[in-house]
Amino acid sequence: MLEEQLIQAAGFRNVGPDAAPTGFQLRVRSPYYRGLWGSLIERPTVTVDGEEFAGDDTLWTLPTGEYTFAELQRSPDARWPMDAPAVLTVPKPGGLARGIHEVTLELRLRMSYIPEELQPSIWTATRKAVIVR
Amino acid sequence: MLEEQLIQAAGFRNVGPDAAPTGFQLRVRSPYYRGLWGSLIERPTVTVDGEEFAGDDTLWTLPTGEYTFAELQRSPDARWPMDAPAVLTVPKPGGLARGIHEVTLELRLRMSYIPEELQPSIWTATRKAVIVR
Amino acid sequence: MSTDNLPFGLGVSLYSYTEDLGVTMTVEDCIEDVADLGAKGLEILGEGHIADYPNPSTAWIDAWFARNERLGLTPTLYGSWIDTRRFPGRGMTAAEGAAQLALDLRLAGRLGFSFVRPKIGVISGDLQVDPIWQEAVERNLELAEELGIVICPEIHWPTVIRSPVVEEYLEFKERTGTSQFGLLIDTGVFDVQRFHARGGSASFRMGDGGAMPPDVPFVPVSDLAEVMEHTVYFQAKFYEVDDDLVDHYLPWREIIDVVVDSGYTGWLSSEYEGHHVPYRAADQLRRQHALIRSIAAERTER
Amino acid sequence: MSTDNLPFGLGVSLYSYTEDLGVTMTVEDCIEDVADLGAKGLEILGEGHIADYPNPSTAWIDAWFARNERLGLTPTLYGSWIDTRRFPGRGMTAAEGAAQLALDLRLAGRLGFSFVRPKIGVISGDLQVDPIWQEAVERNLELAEELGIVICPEIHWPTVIRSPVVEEYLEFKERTGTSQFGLLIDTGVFDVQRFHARGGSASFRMGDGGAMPPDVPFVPVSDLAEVMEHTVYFQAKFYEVDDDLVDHYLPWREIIDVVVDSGYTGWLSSEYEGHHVPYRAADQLRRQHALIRSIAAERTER
Ligand SMILES: [Mn+2]
Ligand SMILES: [Mn+2]
Repeated sequence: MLEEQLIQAAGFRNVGPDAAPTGFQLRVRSPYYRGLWGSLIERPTVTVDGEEFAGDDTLWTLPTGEYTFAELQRSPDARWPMDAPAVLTVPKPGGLARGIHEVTLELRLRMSYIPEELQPSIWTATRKAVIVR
Repeated sequence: MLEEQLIQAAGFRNVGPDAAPTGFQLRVRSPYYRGLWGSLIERPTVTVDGEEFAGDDTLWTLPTGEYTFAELQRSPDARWPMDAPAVLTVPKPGGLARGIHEVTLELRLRMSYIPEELQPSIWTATRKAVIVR
Repeated sequence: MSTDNLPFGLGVSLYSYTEDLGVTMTVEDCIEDVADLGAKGLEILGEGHIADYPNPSTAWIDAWFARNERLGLTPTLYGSWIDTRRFPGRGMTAAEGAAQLALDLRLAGRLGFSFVRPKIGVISGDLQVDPIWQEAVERNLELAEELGIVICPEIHWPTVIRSPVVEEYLEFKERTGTSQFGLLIDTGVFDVQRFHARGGSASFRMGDGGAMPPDVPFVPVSDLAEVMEHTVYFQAKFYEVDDDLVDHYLPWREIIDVVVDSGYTGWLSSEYEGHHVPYRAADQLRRQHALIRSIAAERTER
Repeated sequence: MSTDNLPFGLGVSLYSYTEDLGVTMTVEDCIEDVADLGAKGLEILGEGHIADYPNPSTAWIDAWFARNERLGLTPTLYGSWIDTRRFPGRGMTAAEGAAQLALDLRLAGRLGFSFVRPKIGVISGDLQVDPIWQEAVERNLELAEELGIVICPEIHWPTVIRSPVVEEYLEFKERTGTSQFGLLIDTGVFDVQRFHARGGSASFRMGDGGAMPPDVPFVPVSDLAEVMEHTVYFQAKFYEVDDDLVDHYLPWREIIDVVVDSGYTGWLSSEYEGHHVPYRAADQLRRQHALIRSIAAERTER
């Protein structure tokens, strides 16, 4: 099962070589009540301890594959199902320090059945998450 | 998965012939942090809308079998594991009326590693539960 | 008692369990709960509840049928989407819309469903549906007939019964003369007061532009009588039944009177949409079904 | 960073996830979480976490090994019970106690564990253990040796390090001369202030007689140095690490100093026992491991 809050405790970690991390990852539960085509995902904003990371550079790992944001937009078959977390990989040379960080995610999904002026749908979630190692 | 509260929404129902129910059942999650031998279970008290039902007459359905309270006490191998609910069948001619009932369970388990004068361990749980049909 | 002597079928949509799904319950747990609470009809969202949609494994499909058989559940409606904004920078063609609907119809047919609800994209603030819908549906009427499926768009507040959208649907039905098309009424249109849902795992807003959703009045139940002949399915949307088994938001006695008096014998499929709190759906669904069964029993007695 | 250059092994007991287990997480989910947070050692409760205890299926056992292999986890300690009150109306014989312990040793051995902690029944208000324990353990020393398992009763508050119970254990060890027996220290004995846990799915009381648990003072960490030579395992009991990565209840720097200075290279296995709230264990375990790793890193640097 996934954790109730969107940003999961599991999966928050640095990536890249131990001596020189290239960024960090976070695992996100879908807030939506169905799975959806990856091209309906819009740019997310990830903020860690006040530092904002633009969605263009965020890599998406979904059960169907790994995608840059541009690839996700163009994909004919990428899917984010309800029962699998998306892994967002955010570039940040050096990674994050060991300890507790305040992480905020603005997740944006485009829905076809809601008037355009009320879109995208935006979920904002914040949690304290731990870099253990 | 089981519901967090001990008395589950699922499994609360009348038993016996539709025209003349003989009692009702409730499904209970174990509050303990391990599975245990059935003979370590002591008499429970079930109360519905103020009416108290004595534990001697309550039938226990566990993954290992069905037991009267006396059988449970004598059983060499009955077990209540953490991951399966116990079903308690309580005799009550006519059953319970359709609608919402206040159900209270006092569950008693005997622990060997706690001084006798502090035993049994007693968990009390109350919920509103629904007889649907 | 536990015989199902109701004038209609009583079902549950797995949408009800949204706050629990993947968090405290698996899809399988939800289906078990639907059976445990005594419902006979099982509604799902194709994109929500089918593992590896749109290509479930044969093992998943076998388990689906075996479980429904064991639990005495009948697949009712399969909710689908025609995501007209799926391609950034351009709209969806009618052919693409038809292909999406065909995919879902085939999958629904394979799983034994009798109804498919395509949720169609809109093109205006007053919720006019994308004009590709007519061709997308029309191209699939033959397939729907082969599969024994009725396609039924959902009348969901703020779209109401007396609306241009419903007129468009009824004109389509008349023009094509098809019996594979009808209306799905979501009972949320009959709210007697607005419910303000609490909870949820994140704060939510619709867009950054500060636009406000349309303010549409709710609908008298008498409007329902006018479209009963075209209505093939009900989503029994509800929010809260209180500790005295009273629903302060939906006029169930009135709704059931119109439904049963019209001779409707189809499904009422519960859609819980109250506070976004785990475990609340299972309890509230039981309350709503106890309430609906009580009302049906009153009608029988009078 | 992600290399594990610690002077001891860092593990997690699945007991930590008690509020989640069966409710928001399966046993498998918990084990995945232990690996995700970077621990290498996996502790379980035999009666809590083995499906169909005491007879797990071979499929369960195969999956256990395959998962641990995939996740890089080493089985550490298997918690067992000698339930001396199991037979209503009479005590347990030493033979019955030995049989229970043998059952758990065999199962622990089959699953690759190196330590078994039997929790032994008590016979008095001051927690004197049932005298059958000596024979029950002694009869199993040979089996433990065959299986490569060390049997280690747990020193758990309100039993403290300087106590008749610990003396009894150390006399047993000396008398038998066995190397299959040692002490497990639960760090809860070193609490610097009491933690009052909130939450839980039911109200709880111990007995109807109004008896009060013994009021025993906590233990200075200096007492630990005296028994380090007999200590084979630590349960790193904790309650709360705050948002500044500070534990106000347990003196981790002092504990780790004694542990590492003594030359101990065994396991520290985390036991979260704070507020009884789902999801809290996963977060708190990460905080505690970050704290312990920080302290170990400070020691390396100084
Ligand atoms: Mn609906
Ligand atoms: Mn312990």
